[in-house]
Amino acid sequence: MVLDGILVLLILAMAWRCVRTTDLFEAIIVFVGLGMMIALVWTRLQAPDVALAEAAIGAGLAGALLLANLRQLPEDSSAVRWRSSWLWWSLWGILGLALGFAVVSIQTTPVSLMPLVQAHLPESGVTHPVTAVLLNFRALDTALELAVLLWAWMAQRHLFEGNFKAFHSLQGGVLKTTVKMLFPLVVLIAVYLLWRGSSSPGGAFQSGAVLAAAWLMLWLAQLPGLNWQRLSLKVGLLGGVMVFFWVGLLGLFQGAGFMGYPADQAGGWILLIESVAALSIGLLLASMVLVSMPNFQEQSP
Amino acid sequence: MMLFYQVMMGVLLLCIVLGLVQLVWGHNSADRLMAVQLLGTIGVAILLLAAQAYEAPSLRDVALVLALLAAVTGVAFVRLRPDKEDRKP
Amino acid sequence: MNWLEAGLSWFGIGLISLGVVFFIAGSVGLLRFGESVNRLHALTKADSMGLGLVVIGLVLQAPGIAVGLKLMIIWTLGLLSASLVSHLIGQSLCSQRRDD
Amino acid sequence: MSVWIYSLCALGLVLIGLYGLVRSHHGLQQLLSINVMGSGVFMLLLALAARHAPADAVPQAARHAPADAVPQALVLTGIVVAISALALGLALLRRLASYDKGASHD
Repeated sequence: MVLDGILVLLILAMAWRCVRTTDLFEAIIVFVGLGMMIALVWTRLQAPDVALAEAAIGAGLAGALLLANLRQLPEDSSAVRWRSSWLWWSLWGILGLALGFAVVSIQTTPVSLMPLVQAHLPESGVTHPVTAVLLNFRALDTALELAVLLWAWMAQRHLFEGNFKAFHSLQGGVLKTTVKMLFPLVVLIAVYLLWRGSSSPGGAFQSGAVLAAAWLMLWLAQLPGLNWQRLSLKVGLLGGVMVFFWVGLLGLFQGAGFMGYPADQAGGWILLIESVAALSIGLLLASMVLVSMPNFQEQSP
Repeated sequence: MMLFYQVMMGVLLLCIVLGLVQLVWGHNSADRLMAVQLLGTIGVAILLLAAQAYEAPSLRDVALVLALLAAVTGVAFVRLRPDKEDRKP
Repeated sequence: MNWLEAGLSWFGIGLISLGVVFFIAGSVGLLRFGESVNRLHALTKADSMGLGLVVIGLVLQAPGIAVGLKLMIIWTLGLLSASLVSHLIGQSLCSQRRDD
Repeated sequence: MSVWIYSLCALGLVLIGLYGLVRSHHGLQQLLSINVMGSGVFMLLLALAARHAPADAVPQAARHAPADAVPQALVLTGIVVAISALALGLALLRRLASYDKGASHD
């Protein structure tokens, strides 16, 4: 109880500092710390799946992405600023009151889909409820989410401009040696998370994020990593969505409906989709972060 | 035993508050980077204690990923820090 | 057998408390030391000793071998990342000082 | 009880994010504010999901009444979409900045 209170105060203070400070580097570093604290909150709210994803994405990849872009952006930006007036503050207060009322009223009418999920869990092919929801009960949502990721990646590719500042130089080979040691371990952890996903927290998203972090690490150490011109890589980027929809169509022919699997084969199909989706998510996230990094053009002219 | 773990977690959270003070009033980017590194390590320790106290083994996986990604963040911050350092004599 | 387990449990409690003391010392040091390099020294103490003692204390109370091994992997990872990042921070501090 | 604390924290995060979105000086900080607001929304969803299992009684409650899985799956997809939106927003900002620079040189 006291712990919750301290954690909440800490988070609110960090969020305030993050939006209030005038130093952008400080804002980013506070944002990364905020991601770590929020991962703690998710574990406290009994959502370890989400905590895994937040620890990998919010506390890891987001920091690298923001910093890589901060160096390329000019100091002053043409952000539209509003002058603070009593009108703005009163609107803000009214919105706060309305949201507070909504939060209070939603608390008094508890609704849960959990009984429904648990009733159908045995026929989903996995034993972990969150994975069952993601890849069986609401599989179409997850497939479309992968498509959104792909779309954002394509849009970002077309927007990007090629003037980069180089990495800060380093002396000695400590970074390279350590990354060479860490890389197999990181890939092993990604596979482990994927494997755990069917019975306990873990799964394609978390595994993909950890894979992306592994490739990011290789890039930061300037070791030979992925070659973005390779055809197999492009297939890998598209693979998640494609396999997802093919398996979905297969369900249509077998009479289980689009995106439905027969109950006895569900486990195998889910494992296949999850492995390809994890690879795809990892590649997409890695390339989204790497596009904004120095030296990216060297390998993809 | 539960009480002991909770007290330890509370003390560690207070350490995070101290780290946050350093994060906000640090003198240069290296200080802030150290503070965020400390935050990550304390977060790992809290997660491990919580996994033991609440018998929730999946929290150890979260700790594993957090420890790993703290390293990636640290490397990224050193290699991509802003060019102009706030050079205070 | 019972007194052995009780002894291990108390030993674990002692180690965890000592680890937390290291964390406190590290954060206070981070706040109070004057030079960036000194602060780095405080940070590494908290990182390696604090986390290490907490992990060893928890290993003594771990429910099984696999959990103990996983805890040791986490500690190894923490040690590697702490030493790597402090080395890099040290380099960046040096290059800054050379530029000035 | 802790569900209440986190619901109020979610409310606070959304309001702080809105404040930052309107008042910050730089486009990058506005993107950060949007992400802070997003974290607030995720926190409210998860707090509602954990409502049936009070966090103070985790060891018992975690086995008998797990938190609702559907909002958790929603938030999981939401986090990945949020990072891709952040990446896209940063790319747009950089394009905008280079456009501004080109316009001032001409």
